[in-house]
Amino acid sequence: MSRVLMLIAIAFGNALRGIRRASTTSLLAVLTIAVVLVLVGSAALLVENMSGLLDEFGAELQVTAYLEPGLPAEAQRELAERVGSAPGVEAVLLVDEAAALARFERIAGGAELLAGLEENPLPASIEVRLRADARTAESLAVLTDSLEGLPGIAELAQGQEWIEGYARAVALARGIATGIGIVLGLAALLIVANTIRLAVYARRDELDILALVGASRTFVRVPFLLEGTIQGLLGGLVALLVVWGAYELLLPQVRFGLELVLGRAELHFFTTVESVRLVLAGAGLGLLGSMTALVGAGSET
Amino acid sequence: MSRVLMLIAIAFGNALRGIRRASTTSLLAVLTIAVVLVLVGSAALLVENMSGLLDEFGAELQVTAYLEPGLPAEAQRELAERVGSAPGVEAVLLVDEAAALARFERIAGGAELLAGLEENPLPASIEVRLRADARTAESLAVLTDSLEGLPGIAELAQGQEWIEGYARAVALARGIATGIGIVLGLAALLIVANTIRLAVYARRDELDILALVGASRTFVRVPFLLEGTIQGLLGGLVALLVVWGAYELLLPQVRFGLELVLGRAELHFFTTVESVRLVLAGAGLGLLGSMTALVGAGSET
Amino acid sequence: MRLYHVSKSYMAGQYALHDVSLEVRRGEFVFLTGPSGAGKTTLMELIFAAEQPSEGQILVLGRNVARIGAGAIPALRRRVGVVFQDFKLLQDRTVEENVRLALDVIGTPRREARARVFQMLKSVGLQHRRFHHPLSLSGGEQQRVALARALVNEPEILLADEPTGNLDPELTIEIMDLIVSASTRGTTVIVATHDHGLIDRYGKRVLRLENGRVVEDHPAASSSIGASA
Amino acid sequence: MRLYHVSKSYMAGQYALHDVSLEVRRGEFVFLTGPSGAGKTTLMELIFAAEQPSEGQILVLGRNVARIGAGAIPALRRRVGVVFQDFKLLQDRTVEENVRLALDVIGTPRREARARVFQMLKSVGLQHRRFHHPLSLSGGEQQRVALARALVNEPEILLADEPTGNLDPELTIEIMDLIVSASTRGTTVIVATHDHGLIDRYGKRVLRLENGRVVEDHPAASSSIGASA
Ligand SMILES: Nc1ncnc2c1ncn2[C@@H]1O[C@H](COP(=O)(O)OP(=O)(O)OP(=O)(O)O)[C@@H](O)[C@H]1O
Ligand SMILES: Nc1ncnc2c1ncn2[C@@H]1O[C@H](COP(=O)(O)OP(=O)(O)OP(=O)(O)O)[C@@H](O)[C@H]1O
Ligand SMILES: [Mg+2]
Ligand SMILES: [Mg+2]
Repeated sequence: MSRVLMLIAIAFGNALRGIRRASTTSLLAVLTIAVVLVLVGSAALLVENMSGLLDEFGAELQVTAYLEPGLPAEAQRELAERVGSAPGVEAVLLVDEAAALARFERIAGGAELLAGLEENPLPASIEVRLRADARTAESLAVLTDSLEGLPGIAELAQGQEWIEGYARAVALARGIATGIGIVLGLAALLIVANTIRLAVYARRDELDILALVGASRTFVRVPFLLEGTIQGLLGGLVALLVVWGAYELLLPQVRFGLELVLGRAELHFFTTVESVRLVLAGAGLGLLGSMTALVGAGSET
Repeated sequence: MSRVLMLIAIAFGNALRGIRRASTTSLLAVLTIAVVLVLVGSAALLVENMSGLLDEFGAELQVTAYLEPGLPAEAQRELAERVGSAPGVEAVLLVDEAAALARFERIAGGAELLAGLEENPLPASIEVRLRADARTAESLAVLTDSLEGLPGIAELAQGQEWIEGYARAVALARGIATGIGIVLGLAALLIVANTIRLAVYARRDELDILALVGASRTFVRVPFLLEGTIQGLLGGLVALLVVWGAYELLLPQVRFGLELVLGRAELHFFTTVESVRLVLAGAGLGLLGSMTALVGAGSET
Repeated sequence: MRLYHVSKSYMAGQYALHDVSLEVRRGEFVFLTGPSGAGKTTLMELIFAAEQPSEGQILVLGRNVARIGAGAIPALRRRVGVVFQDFKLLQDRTVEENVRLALDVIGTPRREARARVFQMLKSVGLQHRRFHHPLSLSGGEQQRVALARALVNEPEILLADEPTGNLDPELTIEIMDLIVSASTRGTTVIVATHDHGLIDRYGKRVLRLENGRVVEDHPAASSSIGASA
Repeated sequence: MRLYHVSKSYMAGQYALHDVSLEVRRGEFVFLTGPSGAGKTTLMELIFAAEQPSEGQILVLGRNVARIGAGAIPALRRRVGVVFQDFKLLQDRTVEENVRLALDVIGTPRREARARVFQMLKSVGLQHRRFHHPLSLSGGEQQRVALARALVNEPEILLADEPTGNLDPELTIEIMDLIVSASTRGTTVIVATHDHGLIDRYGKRVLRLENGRVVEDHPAASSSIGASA
C-alpha cells in the first residue's frame, strides 16, 4: 500500500520536475496551448455575444392584432389582458386609436396624408411581444390560432415572414457557430497533440532509459500525462487572462461601434462557470494531447 | 566558386534529408502548419464572402429626390437624366405619381387610408442608387449638394441615417475582419514558430555536432531554414486542399441557408492569385518560424 | 541463466550471434571478451530482453526471455542491473536522481532510497558529485554513475558492458573489486571487457566470442558451484 | 600549440585545470594520461574552443583561442580533428555521411569526398558498414567511425579522447598505428588514454595530469623537433 502511494508521489514529482527541467519544451507547449485557447475563447466569446445581440434583436419582433373599430376602452384593456396570457407571449402593448394616430403623424409625410380626413381612420391594436423560445414559425402558428378566435380582434398582422426570417437567421448563426466550434476544436486538438508529441519526442531518451531500468509502462506514462494536463491547465489560465485582457482593452471601442450600428450593445464576459470550463478545456486538451503523443511513442519503446 | 555551389548543393541536400529522415518531427510540423492555415484560410474565405454580401446589400441603399408636383413627364425624364450623371451615382429610377400610388396601395392598409381622397397626394420621385465607393457620408453630402441646386426637385430624402449606418456596418465588419486577421496571424506565427522550435529542439544534437566539426553558422542554419520553408509550403498546400474540399462539400448547404435568409448567395472560392498567396503564406510562416527557432537555439550552440 | 542455441541476426544472412549455448550459475562471475563487433553487447541485450533472439531459447531467472510478453519485461529488468557501453544517463536529472531511478521504479520510500543512493555513490567515490548533472561529469565519472545505478537495488544479475573502459588503472581495480564483492554476495555477474590485464588478475571464468560464436569458455581458477541463475 | 598559465574552473573554487603551461610542437605526438576527472577532456575542449579558459592564454595554429570570436571558431575547427569520448555521431545519418561531414563543411565536391571517405573507412576496417546507421554499430565500430571523421580531412591537429577505449588489443594497435602514421605525415597528435601498455609500447611524450595540474612531462624516447603547432 505504501509502495503504491510512493509510486504516486514519484509520478507527481516526475511530472513537476519534467515541467521545471524540460523548461524549453514545456514553455513552448504551454504557449501553444494558450494561443490555441485564446482563439477558441475569443470565438466562443464572439459567438456568445452575437447570439445575445440576436436575442435582443428578436425581442423586437412582434405580432400586431388590429382591433375592431368602436370597441370601448374597457373591452380593449380586457382583451389585451387575455392576449397577454396566451402561449408564448412575453408582453403586450395596447395602442389605442389616439396613440396610433399620434404615431402615424410622426412618420414623415404622415400628417399631410391625413390632413384631409375628418375622422381618425387608424384602428387600435395590441402589440404582442414573443418569448425567446417562441420565436419560431410553429409557436407563432399556435399563437395566431388562439388569437384569431378571440372576439374583438379584426385582423392579425402576423409578421410571419419576419419571424421565419429571424428563425432562419438564428439557425444559420447557430450553424456557423457550431461549424467554427468544430473546426476550431479539431484544430486545437490537432495542434496541441502535435505540440505535446514533439515535446515528448524531444525527450524520447527519457522514455527509453526509464524502460531500460525496469519502469513499468504506467510509471513511464503517468508523469507525461500529468505533465500534459498541467501544461494544458496553465495554457488555459494564460488564455483566459489574455482573452480577458483583450476584452477589457477593446470593450470601449467595440461597444461604441456596436451602439452606432445596432443602437445598443449589451456585451458581457464569460461567467465564472464558463471561465472554469475554458481552463478545464485546456487541461483536457493537454491530457488528450499527451495521450495521443504516447500512443505514437509506444511503438518506438 | 565551385566550393560555394557545392555548399549550396549540400545545404539543399541536408534540408531534404532533414525532412525525409526526421520524418516524425517534419510530419508534425507540416500538419500543424496545415491546421493553422486551414483556420486562416477559412477565416479569409468567410470574410471575403461576407464583404461580398455586404456589397450587394449596399447596392440597395438609395437617395430619393421628390419632385415638385405638376412637373410634366418630359421634364421629369430630363431631370432624371441629369441626376444620373451626378457624381457617385450608379443608376436612377424615375417613379412618377401613378407608380407611387400603385406602390402605396400595395402596402397593407395603404389603399384604405387613401380611399377617402379624390386626388393622388403622392409626389413623383427619382430614386438614386449609389456606386459602391460612394456609399459614405462624405460622398453623399457632395451628391446632395449638387442635387439640391437642380430646379424641379422639391425635397431630398437622403437616407442619410441609412447610409451612415451602412458605412459604419462596413467599417465594423472590416474592423472585426482585421482584428480576426491580426489575432489569427499572430496565433499562426506563434504556433508555427513554437512547433518548428520544438522540431529543432528535438534535433539539437545535430546543431551541436555540426558546430563541433567546424560547420559555419550559415552551413548549420540554412538547411534548417530551407526545411522550415519547405514544411510551410507543404503545410500551405495541404491547407489549400482541405479548405477547398470543405468549401466544395459545404457549398450547397451554406448557399441554401444564405438564400433563405438573405434571398441571394453569390459565393466564390479563392482566385488563383489568392490560393498562391495562401501557400506562400505557409512558406513564409515556415521560414519565419525556423528563423525564430534558430535564434533561440543559437544561445545553446 | 541458460542459453540454448541462440542466434541473433539483424540483417538476413549476417549473424551478430550464432548458435550460442551456455549456462551461467547463480552467483557466478563471467568475463565476456572478444574483438570489436563480436557480439558481446548483443548477448547482453538478449539476456536483458532489449532485443529478441532470432532463434533459440533464453532462460533468465526462471523466465523464458525469448517469449516474454511486453508486460513482464519491467519486472524482469528490475532484478537485473545493467551498465551500458554508452552509460544511458538522463541528462536533465542529477547524479543522485539518476541512481535513484532504479529504486523509484520499485517504489522505495524516498528516505530509504536517498540513504542507499548516498552509500552507493560513496562506494564509487562520487558522493560529492551527487547534485551535479551527468553532462558536467568526466567520462569516467559518468561510467561510475552508471555502475552505481546498476548496483543500487542489489540486483540478482549484473550485466556490465565495458564498465572500466574510461577509468584509470587504480580506479579500475577499485570498481572491479566492488563488482566482485557484489558477486560474492550472490549476484550473478557478466562483465564484457577488452582488458586482458583485468581478466588475468581476477582468474574468473572467461567466455570468448568471435564473429558471434563462443570460441573459448575458460573456467574460473577457483570454481564456485551454484544453481543456474 | 602553446598554453600559458591556463586554468579552467566550472564552479567557484574548484579547478578542472589549474595553471597549466605547456608547448606542443608541430607534428609532435603526445599521450595525455591521469586519473578519472584529472582534466584531460577539459584540456582538449579548451584547445578546441569548445570551452573558454577561466585564466591564461592558449595559442593554437597561430590563433589565441582564449580570445577567439565566435565567427572564427568554425575555421579553426576545420583544421582540427577530434575524437570525442562519447563519439558524437549523428544517429540519423549513415556512417558514410557522418564521416563526410568533415568534408562537407569545407565544400569538398561530392565525388572526391566519397572517394576519400571510402579510403578512410577502409583504413579503420569499416568500409562494408558505410551505409549503416551508428545505432546499429557496436561500441568499437562507432569509435572507429568517430576517428575516421576526425582524420578524413587530414587535420593539422588531432585530439583523440580515449580513442581505443572500446577496442580489443589487436584493433587498438591497428588504430594507434593509423594515428601515428598521421603524425609522421605532420599532424600534431594528442591522445588521452588510460592504457599504460599503449604508452609504453610507443615511447612517445607523456603528459600526466592530476587534479588539473601537469604532474609529469616525460619526453619521447626519440625526440623529433619541429615548430610549435
Ligand atoms: N541494431 C543493430 N542493427 C544492425 N546490426 C547491429 C545492431 N546492433 C549490433 N549490430 C551488429 O552486430 C555485431 C555485434 O555487435 P555488438 O554490439 O554485440 O558487438 P560487441 O561485441 O559489443 O563489440 P564492441 O566491443 O565493439 O562493443 C556488430 O557487427 C554490429 O555492427
Ligand atoms: N561542464 C562541466 N561542469 C562542471 N564540472 C565539469 C564540467 N566538465 C568537467 N567538469 C569537471 O572537471 C573535472 C575534469 O573533467 P574532465 O572531463 O576533464 O576529466 P578527464 O580527465 O577527462 O576524466 P576521464 O578520464 O574520467 O574522462 C571533473 O571533475 C569533472 O567533473
Ligand atoms: Mg559492445
Ligand atoms: Mg575525459
